[in-house]
Amino acid sequence: MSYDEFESKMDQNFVAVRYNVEVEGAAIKPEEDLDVQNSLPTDEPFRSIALSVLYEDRDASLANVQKALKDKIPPIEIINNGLMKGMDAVNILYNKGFYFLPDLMLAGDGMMEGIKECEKVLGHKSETKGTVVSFVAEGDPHDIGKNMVVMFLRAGGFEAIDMGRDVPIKDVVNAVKEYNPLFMTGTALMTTTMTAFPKIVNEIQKEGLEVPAIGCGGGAVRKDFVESFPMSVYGVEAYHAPKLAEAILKDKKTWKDLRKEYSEIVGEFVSEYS
Amino acid sequence: MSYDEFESKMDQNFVAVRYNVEVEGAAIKPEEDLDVQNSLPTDEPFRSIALSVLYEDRDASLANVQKALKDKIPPIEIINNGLMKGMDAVNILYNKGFYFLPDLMLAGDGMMEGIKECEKVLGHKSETKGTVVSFVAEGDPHDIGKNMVVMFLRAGGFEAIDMGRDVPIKDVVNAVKEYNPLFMTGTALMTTTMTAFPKIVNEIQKEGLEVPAIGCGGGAVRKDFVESFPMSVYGVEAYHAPKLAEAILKDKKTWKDLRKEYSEIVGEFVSEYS
Amino acid sequence: MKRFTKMVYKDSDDMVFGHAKFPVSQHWNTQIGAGYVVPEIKVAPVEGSEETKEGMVSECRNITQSACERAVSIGLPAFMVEQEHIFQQTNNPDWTAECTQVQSETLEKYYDEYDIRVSLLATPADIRIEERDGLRGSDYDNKIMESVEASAANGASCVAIETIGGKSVSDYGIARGDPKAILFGIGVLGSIDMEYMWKRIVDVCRKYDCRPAGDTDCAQANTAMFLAGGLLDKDCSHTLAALARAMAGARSLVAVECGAIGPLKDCGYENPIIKAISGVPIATEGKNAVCAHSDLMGNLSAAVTDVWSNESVYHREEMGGTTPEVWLQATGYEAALMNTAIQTGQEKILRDLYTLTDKYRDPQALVLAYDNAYRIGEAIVKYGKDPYLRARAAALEAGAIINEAVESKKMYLTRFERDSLDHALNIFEALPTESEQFTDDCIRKYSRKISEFDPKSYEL
Amino acid sequence: MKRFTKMVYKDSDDMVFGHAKFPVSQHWNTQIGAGYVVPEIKVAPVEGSEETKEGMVSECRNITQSACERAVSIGLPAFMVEQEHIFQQTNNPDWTAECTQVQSETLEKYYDEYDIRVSLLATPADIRIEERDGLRGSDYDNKIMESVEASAANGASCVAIETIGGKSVSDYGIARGDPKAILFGIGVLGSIDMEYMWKRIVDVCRKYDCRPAGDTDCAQANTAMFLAGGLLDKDCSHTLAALARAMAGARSLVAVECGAIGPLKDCGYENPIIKAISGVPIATEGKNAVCAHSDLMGNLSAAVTDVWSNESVYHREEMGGTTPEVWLQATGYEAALMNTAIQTGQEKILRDLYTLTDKYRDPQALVLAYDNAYRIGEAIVKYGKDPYLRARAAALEAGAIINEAVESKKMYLTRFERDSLDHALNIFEALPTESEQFTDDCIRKYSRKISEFDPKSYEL
Ligand code: B12
Ligand code: B12
Repeated sequence: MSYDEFESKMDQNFVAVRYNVEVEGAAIKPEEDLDVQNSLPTDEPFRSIALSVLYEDRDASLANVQKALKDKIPPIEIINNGLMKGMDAVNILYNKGFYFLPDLMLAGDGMMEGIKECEKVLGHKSETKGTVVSFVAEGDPHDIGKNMVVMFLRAGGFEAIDMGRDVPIKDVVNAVKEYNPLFMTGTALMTTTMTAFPKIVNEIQKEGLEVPAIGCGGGAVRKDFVESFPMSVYGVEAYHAPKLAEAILKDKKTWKDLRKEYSEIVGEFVSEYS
Repeated sequence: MSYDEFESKMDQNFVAVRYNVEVEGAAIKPEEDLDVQNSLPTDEPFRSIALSVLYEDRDASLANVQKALKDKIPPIEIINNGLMKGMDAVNILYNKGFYFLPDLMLAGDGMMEGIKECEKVLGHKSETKGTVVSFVAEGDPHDIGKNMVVMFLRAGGFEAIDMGRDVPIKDVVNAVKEYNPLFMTGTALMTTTMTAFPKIVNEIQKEGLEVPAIGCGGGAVRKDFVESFPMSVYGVEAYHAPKLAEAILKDKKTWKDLRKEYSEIVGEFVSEYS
Repeated sequence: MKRFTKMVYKDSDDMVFGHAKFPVSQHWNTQIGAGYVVPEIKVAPVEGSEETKEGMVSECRNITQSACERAVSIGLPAFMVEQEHIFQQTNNPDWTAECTQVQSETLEKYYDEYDIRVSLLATPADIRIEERDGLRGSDYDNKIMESVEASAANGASCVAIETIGGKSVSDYGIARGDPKAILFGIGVLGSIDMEYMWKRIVDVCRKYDCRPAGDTDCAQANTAMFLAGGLLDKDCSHTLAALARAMAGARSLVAVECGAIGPLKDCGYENPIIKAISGVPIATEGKNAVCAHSDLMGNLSAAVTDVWSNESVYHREEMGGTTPEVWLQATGYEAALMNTAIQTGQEKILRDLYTLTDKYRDPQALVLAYDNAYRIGEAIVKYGKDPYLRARAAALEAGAIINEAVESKKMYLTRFERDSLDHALNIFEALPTESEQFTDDCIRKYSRKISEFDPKSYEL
Repeated sequence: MKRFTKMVYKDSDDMVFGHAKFPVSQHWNTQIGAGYVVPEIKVAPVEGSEETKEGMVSECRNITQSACERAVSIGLPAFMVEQEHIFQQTNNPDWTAECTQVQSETLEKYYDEYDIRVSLLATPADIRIEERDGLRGSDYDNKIMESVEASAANGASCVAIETIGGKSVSDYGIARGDPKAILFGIGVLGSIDMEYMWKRIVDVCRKYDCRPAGDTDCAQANTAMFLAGGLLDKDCSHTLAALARAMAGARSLVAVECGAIGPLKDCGYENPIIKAISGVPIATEGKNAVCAHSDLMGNLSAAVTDVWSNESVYHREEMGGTTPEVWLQATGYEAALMNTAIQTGQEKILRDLYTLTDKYRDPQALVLAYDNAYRIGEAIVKYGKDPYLRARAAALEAGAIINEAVESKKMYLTRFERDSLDHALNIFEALPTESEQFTDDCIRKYSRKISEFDPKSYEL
């Protein structure tokens, strides 16, 4: 019996439908999008800087920023009116489904490169919306989710302290002391490492410290587990992290609020099961 | 293509193995089993009474008991030396895999019929090892598991109060007041009815009452759920019920002990997952 | 009422998954039994959701939405959501209305956006309790019909139910290995009660764009099957469970005779028999229902299915997603395999492989192999006009099928299975050939023994 | 070390589930790839069990015993238990020893009592961390080898591992859609590290009655696959993930070249490529691994499998039993279907149905259809002696396969998929044909960008 013969008989529509192809919109140039147009700066050198971020061109970003700094443009303005605007545009396209994760990562790299350059001139860290500490649970080597979280936080204008993976509990607690973060994100991919989360909360409480919320997410982590201890909120998608941080920052939401209003805060349906 | 042709080609051993057939022992007459022989009474009328239970013959059981009572054999002796001995033998054969549930149910019917007859003469309920209250959770119509539990308890010499199915919480609490049971069994087959268990415990506690343990079992019930509230133990197989009751009676085990020592108490491996 | 006295399928070999003689059309462009198999997803509401209407509505929304998301994410062409109502939903028809509405709105959204074929099966609970106010005319009885109507009026594609008539007697019989009680409970009482229920359900459905789907002998044959358990269990003999299943074929057929058009409900393992007789599409469950229970025919039960179900699963999170996502993917991928077989013209081979995988795993599987199911169907229609005689004939035929397989050394029985089969067949053979005589006998015998049993519930 | 420069299978059509050119014999009368498919069950230890050795030993006992009970209760002729070690087990080889022992004792008990074929696969964790003490000679590195030995010495039938060499670089590449980094991470660094690890693992195993089984590119190709996600996700392009998978074939082959004999580990979706090249039996996972994750080739991945796995599931209770029971039943029933196909001579038809069900669901599935996997194998052996060139060839071939399918209008791509495929193929075509030059290039480029990457870990 020949495989090709089978294949030629099939109407795929009764077996598998590639909905992604079906729903795809037309290709456009990034800056043709109306919302992007509205968010991009019109005056130079900010427009070029923003565009180099939008075009995910790390080298161009660096060069443009260096040139602007040489021209005595205040570094704060370069960051806020150039680099961040470019990143805003990237976020717009990501949310619309025109840009994808690699675009964000690369644009983020370009933005970070530019910011570092500005900070050299500033002589200190630039102002951000606030500090978030991100870590992978002790004993856990899986770090891609965390890397994404860090990237999304940075793209959203937060300072994300990346503590890496397999981070001992005491180091996390020390980071709370050191940074007094607005928000914390923990990632664990295994049943046997997510147990670090309640231990961390416990230590934090013992030391009399507090964090508005610790977002706990990653492969094996379950909402019911996360909600079995205080100070925590179950994190679903990496790009939810800045939205959660934003809600804490702007609307003074607590971890209890975040649990209750998660879906509204992140602005999309999230499967619930308890 | 012909189905029969396919069938004739198959070596079943690579597809499915009927291990039950493979491990089956030889057929024997019930009273040929050595342990049964040792447990059966040798003197009449007890032997005949016990044998009528062993042979699952409700009518014979009744007739033999009536005759013995007419012969002025004390009803207590009939129960303890006749009916219960027959049931002991039945239990032996069940545990060895020679007898099956229907044997137990029918033998149990025969035993109960005889006991009722004796109690008429006694003028009161006969002495049992202790009282156990069995119910199906409120809102739940599934009652076969509960029926089995009741039967096993009775076969094991306990008085089992059968409250039926879909039993309102307050009725269960009232039963605690009324019977002050040694042990209680609750059965729920649905996620949405097993929630009655913690409510019952809560009410019992509110009223200042106590039960050594409430065995909670049935289709949808999970151990982790049962262990999320006090006074309870997760019940796996209906025939475990008398063993749990026995452990409370003889060894003064508490619900905490039963949880910890479940496997030893019921004398077999029980899947654990937390 | 029309009774089946002839087989709609003329040859067992004509039966195959995804095809029914009489396909069913539903809204949202879904056809059942029309050349493709539809995967089904069913999720039990989480503990606590029964407390309030809001809780239950939210469960229903979440289950449905999760299923929709996964379906488009893996490219399923079609799927069905079944919601089995819990007591509170049926007892409060306004809960049913709102739950059904939110589910149908959600499904419709995806249908509109992706052109995906979707379907919603609502299964009100049979909340009647024989020993409390009987089966007819009680408050509970009325609530059921209101709940059926609330489902139909609020967007359900079809309605099913698991009626419980005769259960008090069959339960007694199953636990005690009493074949006569089982026959009476399933064949006589079950059939009588179904007629009472289904005439009304069909009338209600016909008022709306909602199909009367089917019933299942869950209350009886499945109880036997679950008590029978695995190969090494010793609660109910597997041969007796096989006979109970055959009788269930005669009983569950009544829904169709009253106007149900399918898909017959998933947990009706007897459905292949009824499909053979009547040609209606069926839902079945097997190897993707391991979340709910263990059967001994996980593949075989797919052989002639039209809707492939996971039975039921806790609503919670797996590593691979929430359970509506995970288990829809499971049934969805199996349905995709069947649909590939249909598209390539290999459906009969896959059907036969499914069947042979389990045919000799257990006597319960054996009698449901589609060729044997067909034989049982033939036995039923031969006595089609008499519910008692046809159930008895079904049991005798099932016994004959098992014995033939044993004689040809394809099926091996344990002593328990052998003894209880012989015992049952002896009893069945000796039974009266007059329904009335049998019924009178049984009423006398079992009213005394079974306190829940009330002949008035069956107008006897 | 022998490198593959010829295909062991001479025709892709010769490949089918349950059969491998070089079957593996293990104790407890189990053969892999010898004419029947073996179902696998794997369960993740419950949270908290990592706290003490006793906790972990008890988990291992319970998982194994539950699996054994269900296996005999439903009549499975054979099954395999895999235990994926968590950090604590590997880091404490005495935990490994005790866990393995209790599992092998349990399995042996059932083997003795029921004659059921059983098998135990131990998978120590690769606990090395590149940015802490590097990949070679660290404490962690030594613990891994001790743990391999503890597994082999205490009754494991075979040992597998998921090595992580090259991951720092491929992670960077996957998240950024950088094809060169992916090729360097998988093709060059991954292959180098595997050689380092596998020579030692094979030596250890040979001292015992324990088989060196295989590796998987979980760390790299699976990361791409999971980031790629479902059809509507937008994290990693599915065409790039398909190329990563093809490269993984070139990489994971190294285990076999070092002496691993299979079954190659379940989550290696690249395994069909390696089976085609080398003839060793493979474990795979798909539609019965939905508990663990969602892939887009749930049936296709069964086409040429020898051990059929559930991947991994939480250890807890379902309505149908505990998860070791439920999920072993799931894989067990699918394996039974495949074995029926083998017994009836229909295995190639079922294989083709499995394949066609998913072939055009996604580019990742397309390149792993057994005929295409074979083509990728051919591309690999053509450059068999050079890990870099063969990985590049694999990617180019996979690209060609996708493009052909697009041209013949069987595969449809989204813009994101189309663009990233073109981008990657352009880059790959322009790459140097000298391994050394490519390596130098990459070291220069990526040491700067990726702080975790340490060339010394690869003796570069
Ligand atoms: C790739 C992978 C690996 C790679 C890791 C590569 C890396 N750089 O991380 C390698 C090969 C190293 C690996 C190793 C092991 N792994 Co692994 N691995 C995986 C796999 C296949 C994919 C993980 C992944 O990267 N996913 C993609 C990322 C992006 O997802 P994510 O991190 O969950 O993040 C998403 C969200 O969770 C969210 N998020 C995460 N954190 C947060 C926080 C907040 C605040 C928010 C809002 C959101 C958020 O954002 C992301 C989506 O947008 C998973 C399977 C799975 N289902 O996840 C198994 C898995 C995690 N691994 C598993 C296992 C068992 C192991 C090993 C122990 C196996 C072994 N014995 O060899 C070893 C670990 C050894 C050790 N040192 O202990 C198991 C864990 C089971 C368990 N016990 O619970 C899994 C689940 C696979 C399985 N068997 O089912 N693994
Ligand atoms: C038969 C059956 C019915 C019959 C019940 C017959 C009867 N007399 O009980 C009928 C048809 C009536 C029925 C109805 C419904 N059912 Co029903 N039913 C089943 C089924 C198939 C078998 C149940 C059974 O009898 N098992 C055998 C007995 C012996 O098992 P058991 O009671 O669990 O007892 C064992 C152990 O648990 C233990 N045990 C029990 N209690 C205790 C206590 C102690 C102390 C100990 C030690 C041991 C112990 O002993 C026994 C073993 O030895 C189950 C499936 C399943 N997996 O269980 C579904 C099931 C329970 N039903 C289910 C549902 C949804 C329903 C309905 C709501 C469906 C509907 N919408 O129509 C209705 C209920 C309507 C209502 N009024 O609310 C779901 C529940 C899902 C959930 N929400 O959690 C299940 C799980 C099926 C599924 N879909 O998966 N059902």
